[in-house]
Amino acid sequence: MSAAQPSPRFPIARLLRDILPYAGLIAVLLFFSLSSDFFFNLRNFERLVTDSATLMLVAFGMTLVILLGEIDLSVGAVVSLLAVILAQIMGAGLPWPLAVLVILLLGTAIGMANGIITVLGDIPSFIVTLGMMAIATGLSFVFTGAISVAILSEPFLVLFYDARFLGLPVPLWITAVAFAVAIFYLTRTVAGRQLYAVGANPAAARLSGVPVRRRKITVFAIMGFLVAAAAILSAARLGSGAPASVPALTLDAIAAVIIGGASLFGGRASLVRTLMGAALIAALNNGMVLMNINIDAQYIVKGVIILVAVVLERLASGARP
Amino acid sequence: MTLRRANLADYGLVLAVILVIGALMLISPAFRDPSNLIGIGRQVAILGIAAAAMTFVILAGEIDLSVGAVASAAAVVTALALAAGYGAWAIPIGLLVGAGFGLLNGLLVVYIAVPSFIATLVSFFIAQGVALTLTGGQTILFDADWFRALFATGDFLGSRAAFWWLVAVALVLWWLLARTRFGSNTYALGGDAESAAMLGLPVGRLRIAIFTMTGALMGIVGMILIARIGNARADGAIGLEFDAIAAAVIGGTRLGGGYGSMPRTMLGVLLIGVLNNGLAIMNVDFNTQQVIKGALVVGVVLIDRWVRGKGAMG
Amino acid sequence: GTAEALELTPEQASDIGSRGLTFGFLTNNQSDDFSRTLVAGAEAYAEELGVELLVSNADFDANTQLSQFDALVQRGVDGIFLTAVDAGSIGQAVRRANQADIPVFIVGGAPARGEVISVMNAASYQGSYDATAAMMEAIGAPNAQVAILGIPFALQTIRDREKGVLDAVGAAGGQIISLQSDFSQDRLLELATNVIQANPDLAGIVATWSLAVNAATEAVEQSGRDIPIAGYDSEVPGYMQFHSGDTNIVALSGQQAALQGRAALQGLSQATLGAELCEEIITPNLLVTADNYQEMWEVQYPGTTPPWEN
Amino acid sequence: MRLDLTHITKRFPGVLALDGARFDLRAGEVHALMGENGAGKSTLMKIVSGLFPPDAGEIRLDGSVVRFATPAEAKAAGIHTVFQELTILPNRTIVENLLIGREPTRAGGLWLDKAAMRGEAQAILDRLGIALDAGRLAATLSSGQRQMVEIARACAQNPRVLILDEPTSSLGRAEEELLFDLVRRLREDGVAIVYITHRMSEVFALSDRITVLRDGRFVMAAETAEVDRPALIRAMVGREVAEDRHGLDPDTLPVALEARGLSRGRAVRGADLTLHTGEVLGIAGLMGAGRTELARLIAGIDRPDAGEMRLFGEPYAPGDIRQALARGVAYVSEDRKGLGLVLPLSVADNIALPSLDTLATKGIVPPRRIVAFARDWMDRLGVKAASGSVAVETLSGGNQQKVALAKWLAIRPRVILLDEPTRGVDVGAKAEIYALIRQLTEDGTAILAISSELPELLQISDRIAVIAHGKVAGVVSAADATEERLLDLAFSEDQAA
Ligand SMILES: Nc1ncnc2c1ncn2[C@@H]1O[C@H](COP(=O)(O)OP(=O)(O)OP(=O)(O)O)[C@@H](O)[C@H]1O
Ligand SMILES: Nc1ncnc2c1ncn2[C@@H]1O[C@H](COP(=O)(O)OP(=O)(O)OP(=O)(O)O)[C@@H](O)[C@H]1O
Ligand SMILES: [Mg+2]
Ligand SMILES: [Mg+2]
Repeated sequence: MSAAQPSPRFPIARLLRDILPYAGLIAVLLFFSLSSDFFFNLRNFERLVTDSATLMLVAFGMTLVILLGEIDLSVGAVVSLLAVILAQIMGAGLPWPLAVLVILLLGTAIGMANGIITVLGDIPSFIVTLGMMAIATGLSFVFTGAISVAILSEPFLVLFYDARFLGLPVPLWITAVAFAVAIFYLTRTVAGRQLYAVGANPAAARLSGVPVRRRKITVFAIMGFLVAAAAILSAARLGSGAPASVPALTLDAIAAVIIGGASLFGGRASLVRTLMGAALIAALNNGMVLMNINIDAQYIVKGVIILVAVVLERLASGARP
Repeated sequence: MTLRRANLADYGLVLAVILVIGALMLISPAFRDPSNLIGIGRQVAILGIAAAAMTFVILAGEIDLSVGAVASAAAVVTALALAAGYGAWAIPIGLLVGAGFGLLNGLLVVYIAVPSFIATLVSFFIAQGVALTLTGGQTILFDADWFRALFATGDFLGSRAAFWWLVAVALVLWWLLARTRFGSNTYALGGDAESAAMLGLPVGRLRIAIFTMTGALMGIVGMILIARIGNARADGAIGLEFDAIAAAVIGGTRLGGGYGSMPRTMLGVLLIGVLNNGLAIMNVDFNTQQVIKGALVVGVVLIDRWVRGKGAMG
Repeated sequence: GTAEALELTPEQASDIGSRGLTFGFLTNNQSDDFSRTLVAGAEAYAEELGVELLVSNADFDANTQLSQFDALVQRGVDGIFLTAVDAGSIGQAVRRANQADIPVFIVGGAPARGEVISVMNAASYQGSYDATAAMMEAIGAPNAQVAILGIPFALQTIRDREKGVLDAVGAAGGQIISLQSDFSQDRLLELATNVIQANPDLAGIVATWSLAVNAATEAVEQSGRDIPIAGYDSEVPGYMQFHSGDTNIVALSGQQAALQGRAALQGLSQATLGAELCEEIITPNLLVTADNYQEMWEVQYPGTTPPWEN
Repeated sequence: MRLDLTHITKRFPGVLALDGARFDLRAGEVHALMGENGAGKSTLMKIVSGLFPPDAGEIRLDGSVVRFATPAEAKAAGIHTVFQELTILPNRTIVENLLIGREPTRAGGLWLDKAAMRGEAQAILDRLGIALDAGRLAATLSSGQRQMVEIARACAQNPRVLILDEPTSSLGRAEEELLFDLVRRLREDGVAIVYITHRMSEVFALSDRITVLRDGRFVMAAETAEVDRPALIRAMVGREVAEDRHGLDPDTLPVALEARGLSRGRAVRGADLTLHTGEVLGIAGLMGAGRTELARLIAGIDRPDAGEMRLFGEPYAPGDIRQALARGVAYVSEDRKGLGLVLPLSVADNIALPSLDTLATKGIVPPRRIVAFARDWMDRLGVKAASGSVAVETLSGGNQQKVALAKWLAIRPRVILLDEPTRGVDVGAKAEIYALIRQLTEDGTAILAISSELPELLQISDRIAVIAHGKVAGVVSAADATEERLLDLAFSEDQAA
């Protein structure tokens, strides 16, 4: 299942092995490119990545959470809540840099709360974050009177969506940096490497001197931070803070991680593959629009494509779930 | 750590649920009205059946995201069959649709080795697509009082048929789980799939059976759904999967498998039902309800956990 | 202005047809009758005109809708019509459409920013006011206790509908004793049942969206009590209720979705031809009652056979 | 009954586990299957048990070729196996574990007969002389007890072929005797028994014939009577292995750890210990005597209800395992699968896990450093694996044990608690580990070694403390200790109770 195969002797073989896991995504991209002349062009890809920044950030966090054998169902609701609060405090005249800072702190705090209750209460994070989801959703409606709050600060809107740096959109940079940092954390830091053990066998990890509880709380805090970042990008993109603005986000993020070959019950997950999973989902949503498929059939097509992609990917990487 | 300990542990959840019910009874006269309390029984019928099935799936170490969409699809097909005058044949047809999707899930998981999360996500999409295509987004009306009476509206021993369906399904699944080989194999499978295979248990067949059974039960759910309201819609039961998983987990079923029980799941269902009913009757608005429910659910599970003490999660 | 003002002359129509245009058509969801009728109306008319229509649905996810919108802009369609998940959250994309000067025509409130050729609105407030007023009249008695059954949605039209109800009830000297909302028909049935259960003096129920109407009628029927109902959205179940001759529904306010769908393409076409549209286009609602349901069907669902005839 | 395996070949990614191996088995014999760690013994038996098919070769049952696609089919053919890695389901009771798949039912299979289940299970335990309450949750059993349950399950299904893959690896002497009687009885009844072990004494005490595998190939088969110990070892390891014996007088050495009146629950009831630097203190005792529990207290995994400890003179009361580690106390668990290793993780990550902090500079560890570090320790203990990056779960049992050891030796502890340190380790490797332990003592490490294998204790220990009923029943210096003496103490009655 998760046995890391010994690396093949021949470079070609190794190359193949490294590419094959992405057969699924590649297949989907080919499919859309062939079936729509509008899909395969750089601008569209750039837009695709920029627009999926929110999903990507959340999916990265979700990868760590799921790696630990935990889950966070509150992300979608919290993104909306934070976006709403962001819009409101900016509306109340708080300069945007401060507002952004407040949101990042608040998000981290919420994530940490999830972690602390899960760990100290020793109850499933499924329940804790389920509760958090309901609470966040409720609050986002209560705060706004169920009407979205417009964001007027142009500099904010520009900086976090349209602005480019070295020719690439800022959201893309933020995603890239988050990805790089997360990779570094997982592969090169003590805390990060310990996560695999914690997820695969908490008892053994504890006996190996890994501070299991602290690690879990940290990861939930990181998740919270990324959710906040996602909320900021989403708010800038939508130009508003709207309650229940992203009902699809949570499931999409979890799906991205699982499509990326992670085990829903911990111990196995990969950021790179999550990235692929998220890209696959984004490509699906984007490609569908361009392809003029009957709106009812779209669901079926989506399902079948995911299946095909995953099966290809599994066969290719020889992994048995 | 023997049975007595386990029973004792169960009282944690009972206690917590009783606390909630008690509180609501004190606050709201309308809530403590007997006919309302009886009403809760039928109001949780659909959730209850779905949660019972989901408990099986989770105990086996799997997950099923398709139940809501499958129930909807089954509901639509049944309604169309009734409208087209198939009469009693509509029932087996609906069951087959549900079981069919369940079987699909099972086959994908066992033979193509796709994780159940994805397999059932796929059939979720397919089922939803099918339902939408069949209805074209319209509300399907049908006219079959016998059907509605049989699955929902009919009165029997002072309660509605829907409630008795829940009772029947819950009892059967409890029996399957706690009193048959099928059940103990399910626990074994969820506890440690590898060992279960080494012990020569028919893990593949077991998984397929569980998913198919769940699908068939979603057929029944679909029928109760349309029997209650008298029409069918493509989105009739969307989101059910989520509440079902929640109820099971609130009941202490361990995601990942091997630990949990039918009575406890039913307590989880009862809690959700009571909260929905009580808060609505007290005319708490939807969003405030969410906040309260969120907090209470976590609170209840904390109490349960605390009473059960350390290592009780097996 | 009204939808009629958008009608194309035969010349204009053939002109449009000759241009091989592609319009994007985004709905906030695809499972409710309104969206379907809207799409059906648009698709039918697209056939007639000879323009390609790209239809997508956002399943009530504002983020998704924005992506879909951007994808359309990216593809460079000739015009976009949308029923916004949240008008306040689509502005950024509308701006980008403006930059690519793609005309945008929106239903349900102007976007927070960006230029749209026009905003099409059903008469949400007036519609629900009229239906409610009819119900209050049927009840007759003063300070009647009324319950609202709604949907917990961040949509302007929903707020307008609720306001319409409040005002109409207030005007008739009644009082709102409960406001419950949910997304699912089944839960709404429970809510309605609970409200009836809990309020022996309940005099009327106003349902502010289609599923709530179904739920309310069913709940009242099951309760065996005789509680008048007013509703927003008249759909097949509602019509069949009227047709049955025995119903508690006093009046339903029906949106002219088909008309809106048609008007959508006409508006975009007009814009393509360089015409100026007036800022807001109101499509008045139909007040459907037991007396007029037969005519109303034809108006609301033109060219379809009424369910009671097959 | 006759079972013939010929030209069996099995390849796993990166390893050729079996290379044309052969093996034959007759009714009424105990056939010992011997070989170094990774020789392919378990793989061969897994193939016979229908866990996976061979890449090549054939299996003949009574002359006719058979192919077992699933364990169920093998069982149907009367082949029952006790696998090396326990398959006990911790979340089920002993009853459910014993009868899984063949529970007695009423009403034509419609209803599990719980009463009958309980009765039958208890009967099985009693018949085999296993003193356990069948209602207990498997999770609460010590690994020795789990292994007895596992054995009971296989034997209770009256097999034609019984495969025992290192059944005694965590059994004490008493249970070992139980098992031997059982095996002999079954042999009388004409059952064919495959017996895999690394304990030489058992082979000669029990087996009629011996087959030896090396690197997946058949090396030799012979009547047990015709081979002697050195010859057997030579066949297995391909070289001589020295088996010396120690016994210095530790009282001259400074005290490393001192425990007084340690107690926890019913398992440990007032144990006193003194452990010197550079000494190996063996811990003997019957299964369930409380040895592991005692070790867990010292290692800071559990907190004692009563009693106190001193470490190098300082008061020592670890609040949790990290504090114990910080003070240089390490514990190698007896439960490899559950507590010792993270099976899906790579060998390198497992070895480095407790050392990450020391390997890191400012919390950052270059993967290269981890690989090199692990490589070094793999070499020191001679871990047999395709590379440091393969998952531990793909290693042979003995090699897994070496990884479990390496991981802890790598933190260079001052006091190390070894719980069944050579579980499933082959003679050659054992000698290496013993040497290693010696070397550690020379560096002044204090070692507490729990083992259920008395010869082992006698060989590695300077002194041996015998635990009975959670108390130290006596301490004898290895020099004048004998198995009989130790057993007497182990069985000595509990005065308190
Ligand atoms: N599932 C697997 N995947 C990859 N390699 C495996 C797998 N199982 C066993 N091996 C390899 O096959 C070889 C033989 O393993 P096996 O378990 O049969 O040895 P063994 O004789 O039982 O050793 P021990 O005495 O330590 O149990 C070893 O090199 C092991 O790493
Ligand atoms: N995790 C546990 N939970 C509850 N009881 C346990 C647990 N582990 C061991 N016990 C019980 O504590 C007593 C001592 O167990 P322990 O493991 O210390 O025995 P042991 O001497 O180490 O024997 P073995 O070598 O078989 O482990 C036994 O009765 C055992 O059943
Ligand atoms: Mg082995
Ligand atoms: Mg022990």
